[in-house]
Amino acid sequence: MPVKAISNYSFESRSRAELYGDDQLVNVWWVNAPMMCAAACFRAPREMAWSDFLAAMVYPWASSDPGFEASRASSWQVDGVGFSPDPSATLASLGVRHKSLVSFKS
Amino acid sequence: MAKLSMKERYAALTRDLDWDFDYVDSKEVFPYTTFEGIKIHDWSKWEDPFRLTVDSYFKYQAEKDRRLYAVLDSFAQSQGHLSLHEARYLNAMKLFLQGVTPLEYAAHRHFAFLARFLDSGGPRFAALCQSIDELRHAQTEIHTLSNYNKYYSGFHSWPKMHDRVWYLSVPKSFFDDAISSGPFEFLTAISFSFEYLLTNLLFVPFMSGASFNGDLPTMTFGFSAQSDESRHMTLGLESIRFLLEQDPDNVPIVQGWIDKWFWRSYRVTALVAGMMDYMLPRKVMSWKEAFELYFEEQMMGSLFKDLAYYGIRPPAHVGDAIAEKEHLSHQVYWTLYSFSFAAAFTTTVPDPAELEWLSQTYPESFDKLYRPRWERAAEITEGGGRFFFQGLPQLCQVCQIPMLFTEPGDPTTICQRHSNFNGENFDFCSDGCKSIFDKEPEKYIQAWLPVHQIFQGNCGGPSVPEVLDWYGIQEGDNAEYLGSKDNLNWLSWHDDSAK
Amino acid sequence: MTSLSSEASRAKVRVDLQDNDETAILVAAIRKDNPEVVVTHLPGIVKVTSPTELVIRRESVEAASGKTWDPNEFQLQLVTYYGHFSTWDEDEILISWPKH
Amino acid sequence: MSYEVKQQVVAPIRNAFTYLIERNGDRPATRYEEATIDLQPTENFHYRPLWDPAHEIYDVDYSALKLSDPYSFLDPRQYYYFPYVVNRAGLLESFGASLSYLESRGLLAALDSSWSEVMSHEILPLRHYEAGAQLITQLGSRFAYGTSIEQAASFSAFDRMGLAQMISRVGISLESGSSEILGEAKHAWISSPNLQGLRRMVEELLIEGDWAIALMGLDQIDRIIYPLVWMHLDDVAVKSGAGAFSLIAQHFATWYKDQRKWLDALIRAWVADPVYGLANTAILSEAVTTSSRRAERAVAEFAEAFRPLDANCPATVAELASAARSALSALGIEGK
Repeated sequence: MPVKAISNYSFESRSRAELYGDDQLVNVWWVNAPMMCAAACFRAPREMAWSDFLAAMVYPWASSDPGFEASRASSWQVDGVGFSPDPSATLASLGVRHKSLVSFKS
Repeated sequence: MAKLSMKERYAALTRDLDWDFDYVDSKEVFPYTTFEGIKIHDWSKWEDPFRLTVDSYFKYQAEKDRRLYAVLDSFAQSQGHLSLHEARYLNAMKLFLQGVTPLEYAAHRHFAFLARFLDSGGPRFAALCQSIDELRHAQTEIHTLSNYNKYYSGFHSWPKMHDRVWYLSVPKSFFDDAISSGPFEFLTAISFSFEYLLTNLLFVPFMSGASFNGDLPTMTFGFSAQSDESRHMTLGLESIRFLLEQDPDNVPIVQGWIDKWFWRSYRVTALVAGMMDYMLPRKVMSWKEAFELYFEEQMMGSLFKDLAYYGIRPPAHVGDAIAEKEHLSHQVYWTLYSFSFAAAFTTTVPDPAELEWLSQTYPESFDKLYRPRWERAAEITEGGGRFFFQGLPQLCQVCQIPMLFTEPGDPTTICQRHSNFNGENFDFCSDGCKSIFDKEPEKYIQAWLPVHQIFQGNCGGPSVPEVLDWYGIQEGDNAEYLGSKDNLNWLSWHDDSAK
Repeated sequence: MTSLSSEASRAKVRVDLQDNDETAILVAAIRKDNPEVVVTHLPGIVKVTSPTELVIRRESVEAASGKTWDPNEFQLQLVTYYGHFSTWDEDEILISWPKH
Repeated sequence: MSYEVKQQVVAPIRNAFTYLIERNGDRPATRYEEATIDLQPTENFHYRPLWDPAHEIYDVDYSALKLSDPYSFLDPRQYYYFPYVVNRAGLLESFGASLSYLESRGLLAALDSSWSEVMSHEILPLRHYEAGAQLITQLGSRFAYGTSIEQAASFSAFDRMGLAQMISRVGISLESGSSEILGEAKHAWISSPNLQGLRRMVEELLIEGDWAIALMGLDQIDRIIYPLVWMHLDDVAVKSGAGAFSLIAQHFATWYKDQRKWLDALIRAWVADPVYGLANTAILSEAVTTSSRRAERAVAEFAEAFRPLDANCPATVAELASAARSALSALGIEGK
């Protein structure tokens, strides 16, 4: 159902992919961590390697909780579908898109 | 000849001032009252029970303000701020000035829109009075809290903060949403859903809390503003009844607005829940108790039974709101604690007495789910650290709150909802927010989401200090309360040995 | 529908008033005309709850205070209410849920 | 937990809100400044209005008249809500006292027939003029950019509603408590030929979308009709023994002097603006040229009805219109 407006009402999304150039937004959710109140949002290059993404963004964030151990992160999913990422694969090639939700448990 | 009754006099002095235009088309004078699809057949059925005219308006409002400003002056002259229960209490008032005062101002501006564009003199006059009442509220709040600004952090840059800071986009986007809607939706949103359904949850327990924590000026402005609010609530209820009685085709439109605006308003009050249960050092009433009294008993118990006569059912997703009353304040305040490095207020681990109060007040949830987090946070503090969420959160596209809320029925799993529009993914904290988006995606894709804006480079720069500087946050405004400027000043201003 | 609305018309109504001397007089007048009200307190507030409806009569307030009283003055004490102002005229204020 | 307050004066850590310190230096701000400057949001609006997708929620383009710093205009009266309502409570109270006095002595009923005719069929219809003025001014309350301007417009709009009610109350008093005469007054507003120029101009200003241009149009009428009805006729009344009218008129004249203070200051600010001053002056000159001649004609037609009281009324209108043009000229606005 479209919005009811007095005249043509059409504006672009203020979060659309093109605003981020070669990068994109990626949401990361540590599913079973009560200390982490919400999933985090990162800006990452589409061509960033998975291992670099973890090392540069996900792990430093997860270390907000001093109990975080990188080696125990498992059950990875992207947008609800389980996957076993190749560390050298790029985010784009792994199917991580603009505003995808990457999740894990530990 | 008999003297005019109050009702006749009121009619002669308000709606009777209207006349039918002959030189211009009245649709051009009142161009905004048809596009929403609302059908009005007879404005003469509109009833304004207050029947206040300009002379009595000035008389009583002047009296209210004389009383209020006398309290403000004496509080300032006697250094009343030193008799607060604790400086920490003021964090609640910082959030109030940054988050609520600008909404009063926005209401002032947009009730002026109704006072110009509703096509009948009766409701226009009610909107006219409300418009300047709301200006009064903004100004009395500023004048009350200005005194604290001279001695405490976090109050100094509130208008800029309201336009920029992440957690303040929650109330700002809420009101922008209402203002950018048509006139009847605005009435349903603000006068009915916000003011009639939920405003008591914001003001009454909160102002009692102010009184209980030694903040006499805030209590005085709060109660004084609420007396105007009673008129505004009446406008809200009368508007809804009137719209429903005018045409059966209005019923589904109004129902859709009640569904949307109940949820939108309720999400804004999540900040209030955190304030009530955690930011007031001396507690008056818990969020849960206030919600049960002011919402479940009063609104669900009687109002919606009354509205059923018109074919209106309780708001969609109201069950989700009721189900999360055991959890809301804890989840919200934990989030504020986690992000207070980027806030213009400070937070701290509740002291043992507060933990005990929380445990007794929330026997179903606190000890099991939330006390352990505070114990971990306390351990981290004892180890010389401070727990913060070292990153930016995923935000809900509609309410703009970090996606902190849990699944209905499962308080251990964060609720994640998504929609695709024009090939782009959008995230939501709840079924309530997702359904709002799905009905008007063209509107909500425009949301200025603080996290996304930071990543686009629109908020002063990429690093946290640059963003905080752009927010107008100064050292001492943010992070941990214990050891903060306010805390240290407070201790130095009081005789510690007398404790 | 009938049963729901008649139930609604029996539902509670309430006024919250600022806790001060003038309110004490008002409450005395309210009690006289509404013997079934329950009066409770929160810091700064007096809550007056009626199981059915609540009427505030000018005559009674004037009798209690010994002064003339304009029902508009009620606004100076009123903090909030619950219900519906069915009447607000020169002689009385009635809060009730409407009877459809 | 209780603390004993040390016997000391705690020095403030700052004197004012940051945005006021940035503007004025670190000095305590007045309550007017605190209640006014920078209140209106200026950036990061979330959604475009469904009722006007071409604009932002607050937008400088709601008017052709602009200020590079909206707060270069400050209300010389320094009205924020509290002093405003206290002042107006005083105005309404003294108006009410005048009216009670007139009623108790039967002075309105005692007006001679030429005066009571003018009161009923010329003065009372002006309650609709004031009601229209409220709507016209209200547009600025919503759409002016910056709190200092919209606040003054908000109070002025509320004033116009108050003035409409004051005139209506005179009618109720004339009829000893009935509102029938107000019905006749409305009929006159709608159908008396001499009021149609005025009514037409008010109606047309209601469809002017630029709040500032609309307000300037209204002001061209005010500049003639206020001095004519509430000052010149007051003089006539005093001379002809119609003191009852004089007692009423003084309150309207008092209001108009107050209205002039903020509106003239706003015009001065528009003209003096370092960036937009020239453009503003050109726009104002054009708006004034269009509306001041029309206003003069409309008021002149209206004033025909005053001939039985004062044969010179038409000449007075021309003088007042000329004085209005001189006053605008002194502000930098030259009509053509």
